[in-house]
Amino acid sequence: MDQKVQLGPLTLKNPVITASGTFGYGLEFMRYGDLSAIGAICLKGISLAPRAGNPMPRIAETPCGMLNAIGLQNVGVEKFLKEKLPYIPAGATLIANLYAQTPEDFGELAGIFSTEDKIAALEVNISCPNVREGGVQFGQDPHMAAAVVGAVKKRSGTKPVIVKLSPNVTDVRVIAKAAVDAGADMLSLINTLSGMSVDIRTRRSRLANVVGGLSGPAIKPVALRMVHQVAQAVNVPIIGMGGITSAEDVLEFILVGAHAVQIGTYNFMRPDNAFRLVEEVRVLAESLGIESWDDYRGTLQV
Amino acid sequence: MDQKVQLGPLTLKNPVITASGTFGYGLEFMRYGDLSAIGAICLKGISLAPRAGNPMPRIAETPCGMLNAIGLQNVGVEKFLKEKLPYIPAGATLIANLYAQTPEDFGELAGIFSTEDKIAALEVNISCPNVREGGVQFGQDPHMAAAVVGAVKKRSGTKPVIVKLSPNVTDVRVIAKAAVDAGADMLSLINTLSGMSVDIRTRRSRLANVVGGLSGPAIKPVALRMVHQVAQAVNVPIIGMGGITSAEDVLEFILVGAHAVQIGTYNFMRPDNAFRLVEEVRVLAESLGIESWDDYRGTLQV
Amino acid sequence: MIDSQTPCRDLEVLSCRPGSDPSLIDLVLSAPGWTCKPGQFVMIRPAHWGVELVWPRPFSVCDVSDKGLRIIFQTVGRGTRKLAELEPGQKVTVWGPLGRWFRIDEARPNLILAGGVGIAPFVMLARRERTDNLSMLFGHRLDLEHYPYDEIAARIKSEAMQQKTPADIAQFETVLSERIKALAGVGQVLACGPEPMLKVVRKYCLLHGTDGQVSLENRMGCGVGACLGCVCKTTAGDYVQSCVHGPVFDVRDIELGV
Amino acid sequence: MIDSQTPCRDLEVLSCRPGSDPSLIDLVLSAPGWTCKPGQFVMIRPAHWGVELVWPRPFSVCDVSDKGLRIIFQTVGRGTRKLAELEPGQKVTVWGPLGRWFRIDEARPNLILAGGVGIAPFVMLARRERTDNLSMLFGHRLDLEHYPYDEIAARIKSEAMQQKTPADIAQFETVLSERIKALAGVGQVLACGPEPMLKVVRKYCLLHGTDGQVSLENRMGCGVGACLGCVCKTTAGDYVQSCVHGPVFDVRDIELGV
Ligand SMILES: Cc1cc2nc3c(=O)[nH]c(=O)nc-3n(C[C@H](O)[C@H](O)[C@H](O)COP(=O)(O)OP(=O)(O)OC[C@H]3O[C@@H](n4cnc5c(N)ncnc54)[C@H](O)[C@@H]3O)c2cc1C
Ligand SMILES: Cc1cc2nc3c(=O)[nH]c(=O)nc-3n(C[C@H](O)[C@H](O)[C@H](O)COP(=O)(O)OP(=O)(O)OC[C@H]3O[C@@H](n4cnc5c(N)ncnc54)[C@H](O)[C@@H]3O)c2cc1C
Ligand SMILES: Cc1cc2nc3c(=O)[nH]c(=O)nc-3n(C[C@H](O)[C@H](O)[C@H](O)COP(=O)(O)O)c2cc1C
Ligand SMILES: Cc1cc2nc3c(=O)[nH]c(=O)nc-3n(C[C@H](O)[C@H](O)[C@H](O)COP(=O)(O)O)c2cc1C
Ligand code: FES
Ligand code: FES
Repeated sequence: MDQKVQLGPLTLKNPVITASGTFGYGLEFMRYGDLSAIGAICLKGISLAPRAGNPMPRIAETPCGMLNAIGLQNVGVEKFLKEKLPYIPAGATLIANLYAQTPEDFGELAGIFSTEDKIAALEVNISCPNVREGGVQFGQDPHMAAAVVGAVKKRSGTKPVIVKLSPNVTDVRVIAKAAVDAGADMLSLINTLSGMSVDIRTRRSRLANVVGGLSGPAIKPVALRMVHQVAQAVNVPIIGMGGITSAEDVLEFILVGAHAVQIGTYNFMRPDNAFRLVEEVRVLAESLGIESWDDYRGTLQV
Repeated sequence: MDQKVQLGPLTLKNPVITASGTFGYGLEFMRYGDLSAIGAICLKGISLAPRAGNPMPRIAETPCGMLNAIGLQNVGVEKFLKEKLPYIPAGATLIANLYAQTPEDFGELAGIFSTEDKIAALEVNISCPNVREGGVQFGQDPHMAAAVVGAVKKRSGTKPVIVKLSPNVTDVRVIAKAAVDAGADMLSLINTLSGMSVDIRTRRSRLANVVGGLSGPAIKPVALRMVHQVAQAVNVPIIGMGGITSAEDVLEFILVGAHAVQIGTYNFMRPDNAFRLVEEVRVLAESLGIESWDDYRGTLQV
Repeated sequence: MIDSQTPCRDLEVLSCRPGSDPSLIDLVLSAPGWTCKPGQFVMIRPAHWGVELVWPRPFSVCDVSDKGLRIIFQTVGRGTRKLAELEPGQKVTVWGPLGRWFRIDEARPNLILAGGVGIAPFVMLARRERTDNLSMLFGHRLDLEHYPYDEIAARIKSEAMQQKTPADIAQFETVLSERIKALAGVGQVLACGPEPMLKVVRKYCLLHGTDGQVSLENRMGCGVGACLGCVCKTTAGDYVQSCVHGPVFDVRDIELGV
Repeated sequence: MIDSQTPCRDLEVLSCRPGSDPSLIDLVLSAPGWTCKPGQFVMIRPAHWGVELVWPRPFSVCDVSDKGLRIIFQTVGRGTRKLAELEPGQKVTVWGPLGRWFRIDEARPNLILAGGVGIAPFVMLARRERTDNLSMLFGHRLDLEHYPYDEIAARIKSEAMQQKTPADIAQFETVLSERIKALAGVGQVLACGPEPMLKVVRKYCLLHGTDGQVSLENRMGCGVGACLGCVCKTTAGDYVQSCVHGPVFDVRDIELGV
């Protein structure tokens, strides 16, 4: 089976993408596999200025999942382009994950990446907390989401723009439609669910930031439901994620309508999991008689 | 330690309540323990007319959780009062869980229960799907939530009214405040998270209803976060639930601000779990030197 | 049916052995202190399971005595594969006996129709005192020695048919139909096996007017009637919990789809 | 530091034994095909674990040779309690060796400060050829025979102090302070143990101007620098991954709180 998938203007060797924030800059995993064998690598979220991130502790394990409140620690775009990007082997398909606190800054970041040959697409993280009063996020308000997408599209040149949706909303389709109407070439979902974990003895949160983002198998049912809903509401390619830990899980997302998937927390369980998955997905698909992803995608009978 | 808790007008022997839909009418568990030893029993959701519920399959297991789409199967209020209620031993503290599709019907149900001596309080389930176009629920819209609460309060007499919140919202505090402003004596949360599970071979959902509600340990971080948020936003007692499977979990909810907790999926793991938990919670609280719940509740340091 | 002296208890694994085929496991737990009727079942959840699998698993009581509680199961998914790893000495939480049993008609012939591991509840049935009015037709996929067939055949008249090809399955269906027809008005059938087989049994019982009971294996969340996840549609149009009103139902009382 | 020939591999459990105290486990895995430096660690995740615990667990390499990979761990939570149940023959996924190691100063005295199971990385250190400039001060809660103290004491000058009461802990802190002071300008300390002890060590190193290295045990999600969950604050104000830039740090390079 040829695992190739076409996501609008973006062609991937296979549907397995590593999720932002769980695969570093790719470099961390070079000793565990061939980066160019993976469908694409979503880089750790990058902002204009370097960010130190949140104080420790930043992560906590939960039943079938984990919470993180890294706070988007990153070296900033300038240092990334100078000190990281050149070392990522050519052949790897890279997606930059953009984070900013205003539409203008999002636009500026998109402008910078628009001229980088090694970057195949831009993923816009609109699920970042604390951008206005009350902790509402760009990804929780259709107007703000549209403003960000508009600003990015204006500066992104020929780079396909993927908008990454937050699951912490009443109706994910509303934000999905707003993003597509504002020009999103693709959507990816879900980002983490907002959650908490506390220690009854110290009477403290297990995260210095108190609240964090839940990822891992625990959230897979929510992710599948949202991908299914969004796939029926919009007409752009969808990248599904949330709790994938097996080839079977990958096919579940494709079955409900995803063109490709992202692998997050599973990369922590074993650093070569993404590499292994590419092959396992092919074997499973063939065993089911799937000849091309186009034939299988979205064929859930309801 | 005296485990008694005071929830506004409602006094409970201890903070352990069994969650609606997971403990039947109590009768199913009589052979596994003394119903009167539990803080309270929330009965299976009851509607005016009997409801057959959804077709099979209705349940699916997921990582650290389960999905259900029972569809509120119940015998209807009339039959419940005649054929079930009389057989529940006196001594058990009972909370009726009300389900209806219009504010008027909610009011009528509340009126019926308001004169039932054996019912200690009413819990209003405003997380029921498909009540208007687009599948938005009463519990996802502050105005509709307020309308339901208002209708119930008008007819509930002296019975305390607990409003059960849906987690499938952008900001749970908005609905919480609307419910309290409309007269809710207490809030309980969370109901299930909307989710899906599919079979890649049959290409069907594992639920005939396609979408179901996710419960169990998987959702505990989301539940804790929401209870914490709501406890800081309103001034009424809160009943926390979502994924509790140990005494430690119970204390986590009390630590973030809950007066009492409900035990759902854990009742399936072993039918005497709720009974055992009452005792385990006491032992754990004493081992931590907690002398009264009032001293411990909401003492999370942030 | 319900004995208030038999709540939930932790039993010890005495043995957990794969049979000659590794996908069939013979599990013996310490004596639960109760007995039950053939067709009743228990819910099982090992005490050391974490919370990844939230449900207990239902299994027919294959046999029970003061020597122990025996279960025979097939590894089909995550839960049964984990159960297969149980080791002697480990604790397993068990509640039961649960549900309604096969009702024998002492006056007339009772034909057991067992499919695969659905043979389990008939092991204890074959141990009853009177067996003269019992016989069994057993359909199986794996070779016969993998199942407790001989234990039953030693006591009651038994016959086995292996299904390896679609033609075998069609052949089995034909024989089922004939036997059910032959019992119309003169006896009854008691069936336990995979759902497609039960549908066939029910179809021919209704067609020929033969009395029959089938044991359903619906997915179960609790086993005690609380979750409403295991329901079966009755001919009256209601949904009833198969863990309480079943798992053994009269074919005339329920719908099974096609 | 990074050897591209040592990716992640499945090793076999050769033995998994509780020591004389059941909360301390001595785990030996089949030889990984690499060697490493004292203070480096591995990430471990049993192949049969489901997904209830999503993270691997980090452990110092206690010793490694062509005979196997040895780890000593204490059961403190769900993960280590499950690891303690490993049985010979089971497969464990291991990646490593990871991180930076203790750097010995060959020219000057090196004093090892080990606390509890923090003694683990020093077992392989004590096996080096030159041990004349090494000595150890070991603080422990359980009785001495529970730890691999004798293996080390047989090769290098060692001294142990038990802490059972708050007074013992205060006394240990006093001795730590004296030893660290005595090495100011003339030697260095190498510390591994619980975080409160490392804070004390760092405090006195800075106070007396003594060179020192500490091995941190931050919570880790991945072990390879990707999750940014294990970071340590540097004196420059940055957060660096302790799995890559540590776990062994120079006391002067990092902050530890008080
Ligand atoms: C009253 C009763 C008595 C039973 N007695 C026996 C017995 O004696 N021996 C025995 O081997 N099995 C018996 N079963 C079936 C047994 O309970 C299931 O095989 C088991 O629960 C599957 O668990 P799992 O985690 O391995 O499979 P899962 O991972 O839950 O599912 C694996 C696959 O099996 C399917 N499946 C799930 N539940 C069932 C089910 N109940 N029946 C058939 N397929 C299912 C799923 O759809 C999936 O495709 C009985 C079931 C009931 C309700
Ligand atoms: C580089 C490195 C080397 C290590 N070497 C060893 C070793 O040789 N032997 C050994 O016994 N342990 C060692 N540890 C610690 C070991 O990794 C933890 O004890 C283990 O991960 C705890 O897992 P758990 O699931 O049992 O505990 P959890 O259930 O995760 O946590 C239980 C309790 O332990 C606390 N805890 C969690 N993580 C840690 C941690 N990293 N350190 C201390 N407490 C923690 C939690 O806050 C909680 O209170 C090392 C850690 C690191 C980072
Ligand atoms: C430690 C960690 C860091 C993350 N950082 C980012 C990030 O920088 N940008 C982003 O868009 N998503 C980030 N995510 C979210 C993941 O990309 C992904 O959406 C989420 O983890 C759900 O997938 P999973 O369940 O497979 O992990 C992060 C997740 C984790 C666990
Ligand atoms: C099978 C099932 C049926 C339920 N039925 C109801 C119901 O009738 N009314 C209601 O308010 N909540 C119902 N719930 C939701 C639970 O009361 C509870 O809010 C939810 O399961 C989360 O708690 P848990 O994680 O402890 O199970 C049901 C849950 C389950 C699993
Ligand atoms: S299994 Fe829960 S009602 Fe039957
Ligand atoms: S453990 Fe993940 S970055 Fe260090």
